[in-house]
Amino acid sequence: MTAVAPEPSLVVEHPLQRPRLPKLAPLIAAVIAAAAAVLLGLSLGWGVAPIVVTGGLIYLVGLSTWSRLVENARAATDRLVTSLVWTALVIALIPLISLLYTVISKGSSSINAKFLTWSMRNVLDGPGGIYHAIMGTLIITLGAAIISVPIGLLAAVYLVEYGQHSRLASWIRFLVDVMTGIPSIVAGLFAYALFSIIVGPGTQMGFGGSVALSILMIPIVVRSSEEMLKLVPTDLREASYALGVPKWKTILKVVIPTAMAGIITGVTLAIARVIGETAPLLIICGATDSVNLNPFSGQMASLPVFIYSSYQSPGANPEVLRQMAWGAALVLIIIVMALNILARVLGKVLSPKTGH
Amino acid sequence: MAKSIDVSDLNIYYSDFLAVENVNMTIKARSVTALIGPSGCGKSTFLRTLNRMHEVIPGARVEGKVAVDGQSLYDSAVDPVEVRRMVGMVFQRPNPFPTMSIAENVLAGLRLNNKKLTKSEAADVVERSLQGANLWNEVKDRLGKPGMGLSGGQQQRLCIARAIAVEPQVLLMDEPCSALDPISTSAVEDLIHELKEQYTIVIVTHNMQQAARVSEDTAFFNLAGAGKPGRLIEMNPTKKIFSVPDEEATEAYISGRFG
Amino acid sequence: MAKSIDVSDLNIYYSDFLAVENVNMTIKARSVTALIGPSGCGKSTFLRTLNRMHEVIPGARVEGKVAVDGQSLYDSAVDPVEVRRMVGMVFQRPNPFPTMSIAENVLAGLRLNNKKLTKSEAADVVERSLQGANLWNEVKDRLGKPGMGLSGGQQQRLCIARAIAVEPQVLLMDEPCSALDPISTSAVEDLIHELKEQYTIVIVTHNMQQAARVSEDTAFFNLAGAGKPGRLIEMNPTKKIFSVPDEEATEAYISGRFG
Amino acid sequence: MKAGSPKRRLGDLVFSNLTRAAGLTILVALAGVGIFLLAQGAPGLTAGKEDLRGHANFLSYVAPLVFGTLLAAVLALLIAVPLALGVALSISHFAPRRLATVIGYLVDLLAAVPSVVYGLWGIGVLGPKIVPLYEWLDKHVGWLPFFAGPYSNTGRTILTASIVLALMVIPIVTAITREIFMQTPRLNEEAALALGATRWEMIRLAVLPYGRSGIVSAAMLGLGRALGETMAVALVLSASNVVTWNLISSTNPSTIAANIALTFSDATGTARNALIASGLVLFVITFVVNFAARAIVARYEPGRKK
Amino acid sequence: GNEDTGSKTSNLSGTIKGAGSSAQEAAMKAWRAGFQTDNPKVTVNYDPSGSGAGVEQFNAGAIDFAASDAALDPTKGEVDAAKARCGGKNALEVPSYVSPIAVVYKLNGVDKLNLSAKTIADIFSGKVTKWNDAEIAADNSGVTLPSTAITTVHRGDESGTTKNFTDYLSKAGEGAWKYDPDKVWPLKSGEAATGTSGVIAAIKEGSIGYADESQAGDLSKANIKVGDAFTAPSAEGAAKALEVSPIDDTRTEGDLAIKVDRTTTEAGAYPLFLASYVIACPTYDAAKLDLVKGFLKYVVSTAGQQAAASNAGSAPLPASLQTKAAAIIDTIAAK
Ligand SMILES: Nc1ncnc2c1ncn2[C@@H]1O[C@H](COP(=O)(O)OP(=O)(O)OP(=O)(O)O)[C@@H](O)[C@H]1O
Ligand SMILES: Nc1ncnc2c1ncn2[C@@H]1O[C@H](COP(=O)(O)OP(=O)(O)OP(=O)(O)O)[C@@H](O)[C@H]1O
Ligand SMILES: [Mg+2]
Ligand SMILES: [Mg+2]
Ligand SMILES: O=P([O-])([O-])[O-]
Repeated sequence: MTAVAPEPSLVVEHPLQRPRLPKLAPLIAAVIAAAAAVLLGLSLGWGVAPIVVTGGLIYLVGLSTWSRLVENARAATDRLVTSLVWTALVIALIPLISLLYTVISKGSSSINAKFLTWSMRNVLDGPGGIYHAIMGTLIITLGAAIISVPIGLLAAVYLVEYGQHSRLASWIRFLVDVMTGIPSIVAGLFAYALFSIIVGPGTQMGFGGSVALSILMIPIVVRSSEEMLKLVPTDLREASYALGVPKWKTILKVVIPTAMAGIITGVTLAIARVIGETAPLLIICGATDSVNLNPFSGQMASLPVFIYSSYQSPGANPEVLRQMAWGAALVLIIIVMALNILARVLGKVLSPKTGH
Repeated sequence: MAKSIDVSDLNIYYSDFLAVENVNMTIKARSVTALIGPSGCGKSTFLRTLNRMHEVIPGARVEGKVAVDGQSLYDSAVDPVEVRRMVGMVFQRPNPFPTMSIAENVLAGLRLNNKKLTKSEAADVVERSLQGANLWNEVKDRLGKPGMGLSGGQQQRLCIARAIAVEPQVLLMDEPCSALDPISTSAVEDLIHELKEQYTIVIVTHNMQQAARVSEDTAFFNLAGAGKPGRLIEMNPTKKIFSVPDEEATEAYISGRFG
Repeated sequence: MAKSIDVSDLNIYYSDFLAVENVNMTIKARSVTALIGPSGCGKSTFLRTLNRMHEVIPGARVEGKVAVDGQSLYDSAVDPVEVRRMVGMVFQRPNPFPTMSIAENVLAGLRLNNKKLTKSEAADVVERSLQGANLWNEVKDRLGKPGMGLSGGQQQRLCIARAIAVEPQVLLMDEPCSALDPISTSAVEDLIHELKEQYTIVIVTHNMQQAARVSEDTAFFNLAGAGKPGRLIEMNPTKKIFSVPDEEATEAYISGRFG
Repeated sequence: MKAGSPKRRLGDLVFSNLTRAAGLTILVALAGVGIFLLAQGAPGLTAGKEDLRGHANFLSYVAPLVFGTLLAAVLALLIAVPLALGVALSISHFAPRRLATVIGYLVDLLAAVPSVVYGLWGIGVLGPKIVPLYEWLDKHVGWLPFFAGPYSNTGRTILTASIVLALMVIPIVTAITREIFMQTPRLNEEAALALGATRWEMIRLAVLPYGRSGIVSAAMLGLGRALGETMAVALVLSASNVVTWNLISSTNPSTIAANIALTFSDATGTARNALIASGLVLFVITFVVNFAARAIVARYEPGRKK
Repeated sequence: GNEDTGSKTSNLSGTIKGAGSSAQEAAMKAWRAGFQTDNPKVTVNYDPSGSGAGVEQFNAGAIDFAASDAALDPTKGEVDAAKARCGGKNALEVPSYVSPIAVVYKLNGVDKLNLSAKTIADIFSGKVTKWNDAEIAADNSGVTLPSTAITTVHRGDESGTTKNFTDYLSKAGEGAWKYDPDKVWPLKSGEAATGTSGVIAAIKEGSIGYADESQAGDLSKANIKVGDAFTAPSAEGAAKALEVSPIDDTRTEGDLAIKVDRTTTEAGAYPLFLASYVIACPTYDAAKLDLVKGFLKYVVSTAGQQAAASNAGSAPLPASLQTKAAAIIDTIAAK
């Protein structure tokens, strides 16, 4: 460095030590804000919600002002942002907790043996059961899986092993991404239009629902399988080629088995995603109150549609049916959660053992 | 069963990038040939042309000739899958198939090629190959356990067992010890000593001492600069290379002045 | 403006793992102190306690005392943000902010403290810091271009310019050259020579020659085994360490017998 | 090693073409969605008053629906994105690790709840609870056209629907942005901290610029979801197929998806065709939005690797 | 489960399918349950897809019988289409379901309210916006009406209830109702709710709506002006109003379409009601004949009407109408 002229420093010097708020400052501020809001609220006769909102605002403004006075502007901004982040979290989680609480508290009282083994056939007064809807949901979703898994998995194999960077592959990849955004009701309309043309106008059947759900499921399967196949080390493919194994066998016997745990996890999650879809089934499967196990003929009930129609058009016994809707919602959530947990467990159990 | 390899006028490309230029060499049967040189000079690339693994990479191709016992590998009528069965390969990092047990790993090459093996034949192959790879005693009690459960050095020997189970005539090894600790390294080096009785072995190594220890002949590759193709500078008996090499570049490299 | 650093009885933890044990040392102002030792002995860990970057890692904490010109860094009233302003740091791999131009990178730290920079003041700082980092001539025509567009060595010097723009009193460098080619390395080494006129510099290096070339004092860290804490074995003038170290372990390490 | 046995080559040929066919099936399916909707929707384009619930032509029928769809989705996004960013940051940079894992699970849980259940909650819990807020807005900021009132005494408004939509969008946006925030190179974060940045300044310097394109595309994906979401809106909204900016009254624009769900079973003949045609419009809108989102990601992704 | 067949013995077996009116859904449920219980091997499917859809599907031959809130409309060609579907013979059409529609409201302190059709029309068309409007007060002397704003609640989905309600307003509303009777609510303002129960649920303090009387629950029901008196909604009132309504004599013999008299002044009659029909062919092939005939006969039988009354809260058909309907259904014969 040649001849450094002593230049005026632009750096604002601060001592290392500076006044800092006590560690418990956020807590203190929270207590004061809560007290102030409650006092104000009680004296003006507010409800709970305004008190909470006011308390929150007092906290946000109070803490950052305090920090600005004692510490400095930067510390104050930091505290403000921190509080905002936590506020956002709380605001986002309150509805979730309310939702889960509502479903569990309203739904659990409906669930009993009759609820799970009866259909709604010939049920006039008093609660019936959702057996027909559970069976419908299982059949329709199974159908969707049977359609989606082979197509999705093979397409993923194409993308990872054959297409790679070809133009067709990048188009498929791009359109698969776009396809993940297709609204479910559009998928339902597509299935309806398809079967209207192929089978006859106004056709409704369970298999149509499977087709509609496949439109939603295939892109998820493709994406997750593709990720999993990409995770298989090139080493393994090369080891197999080096043993004189042809490519297709390498894929079938080495690559796919290695990725299997991840693929199954992905498929399970995809099933969990579509099993709760309502809109397409409303259109293409219709509704019935009897058990129908034949996906190729006649309307088929499903849990989501049962929930929707029990709430929306409960008929002569609204209280009973709405109660059942909450019960069915709880059952549906339990199925979805079980699938999610199953996916995690399968992922763990099936992943290649290292023996360690 | 081992065979010699003749390479003439070989140019190796990644798409349009000429990675290795104009290689001519003869690799003797039933001996160990070491390939040395600074990083990026094309040792691995060259090695992989000897069993047509190079063309697995999209866009990769070669010009020139590689012949095993006079039979050209790159003739259009030759099936690369058959070439790879004849010329086995062991990689830098041990890569047993994670879904398979130790025994299944050894049998993978045969099984995946549709060989129908009876139980006793299979047991034979497993024992013979693992013994060939000096691993039998360590694993004979847990043949059904996953291959991934072994230590790094054991895994590498498992990979060697897997490679020799299909009874190749040539064995290529790309830095087979660089991921191993010293004890495993010496186990593998011992194994190489034994294997050369039966196989033609070509080994890439970064470790000068290792090259000196295991090989009969050594080929030194170098490259003029980044983006330039690698070239074969000198190939000679290992003793000569490490004492009085023909080329100055070889001398500079071996004495550690660069690389 | 440079300051000396006193470390006493320093224990450094990652959660419950004691990574570095009982360090006592004095680092002189306006000089270069090198930290050497085998991988994992805690050089980086120790370095990061000198500007309280250690505590950025979840669960990480220290016991003991670090004082810069007598002022303790770990007092409860001390703001770590101020500490880091006063003690700058350069990392192993160059890390300019990818979305910022060269000039913005240099100004990044200053902007945090002093929002009201006039244009000409800012231009001044940019020029002075880049000149201080020996980079000005290479980039003066493209100050508005992204910092990521520079070569590795230039990026590292940009990071040094960014660090000195806030006029720290101490500069910590964690293997600043290990990701650089020889030419860039020597540019950075030259720079370190110049910077020590103004700054107290602590540098971690794996390269013995580099330690010998750039530093006045050298501290040697070692660890008894995996899972054991690292310790300061010896700290002495570099000349002494590299000729007649007090400890046998130092001698063994420097002569390349391990590490 | 003579010429390869034809059987082996056949295996490769068959298998590679099988996988290619699967890939093409996807393209065909996507095209099929457009074609079949067009085929069945075309008669609806020329439908008359009788089949369009009193609207003169298809355009005047679908325009308020498009308006409602966009309004509900944009409102949902305005609510969801700041909250989602907050949640994502709390997971990636604020919460202690264990808490962050718990929050992450909760958010995943939120994503797994079927939309019809959100709808139930919206109409059964949120609607009634939110009426006092609307009353307050009507009274105190009623001069704003958005809160002009008269406020709905059931809470079944487009704002309520948007809040429910926002809840459904939050997990999507959170999931993507938290991934991106967590991938921020540690080096850049430490560079900022070492310059003496506070945590927020570090986020501003290193995290947010790095995640910018990711945030944009996450928001677009959320928008895509909100545009197409059906059941929550169908259950919650008091829909009249009008154009209005009033967010808190009983008279609300419907959305395309909810309108289909609500009127499909009543509709016959050409009216169904018209509904399918409106579905085609929705398909085009979401296609464009998703296309744009993916294009943004594709554009910025290579840059990130540098 | 409940799907296993019961112990009753009947030699009828098979499946028939109907579709149409959602207003009849609850009644259909009762009829199907009753008929299926008597004949365990029979399944009657009913899709409450709406009257229009039901008629359309019937005319397309996709279903065996239809249920509709409106009689087949000759001006829309429905009568001819039905004739074509039934092999050139005129379709049969009999009333099966009659139900009073109540004007329901919720207003603190006001549990009795008199409204004329004109006032109702003014309220629903937005002319009267406060509960203490002079027009309301005029018919309710002695009642203290608050100044609360009125929220009107209507059906957002297509509905026979809406059609009958608007029909009533346009015929009895003395010109205050400017819109044609329609299944789709013609106005844009007000709260839209799906289904009868949706309307009931949407009625909060200060709201007024219309819904099937049987579903009104705790809500207050207004008395409507008939002649000079005010009549509360009831099944008997609806039956009475039906009895005084003439049968459409332009129809063919098997067609019992009724011209509802909305402006009757008969004391005790309640002209705001919904009449809904079942529609079938005069001939069926052997497999379906006994099923369709048996089911429809059950529908119009006293037992059937009673089942509907208790499950759906409908008004049983007057005995005279029941007899006429049964006679028509008896003419159903084999092809
Ligand atoms: N898949 C590939 N695509 C394109 N270029 C490649 C590829 N693999 C290697 N190269 C290039 O080919 C040249 C030779 O690489 P190669 O890996 O053969 O060197 P090497 O001698 O084995 O090095 P090392 O000792 O590091 O393993 C290098 O310039 C390298 O960048
Ligand atoms: N984030 C961390 N969490 C837990 N332990 C860590 C962390 N970082 C480092 N360690 C441990 O602390 C010890 C010292 O590591 P440190 O990185 O300081 O060593 P070093 O001397 O800098 O090594 P190198 O020369 O490889 O950079 C090691 O045992 C290491 O495993
Ligand atoms: Mg290599
Ligand atoms: Mg380090
Ligand atoms: O029975 P409807 O659906 O026409 O009211």
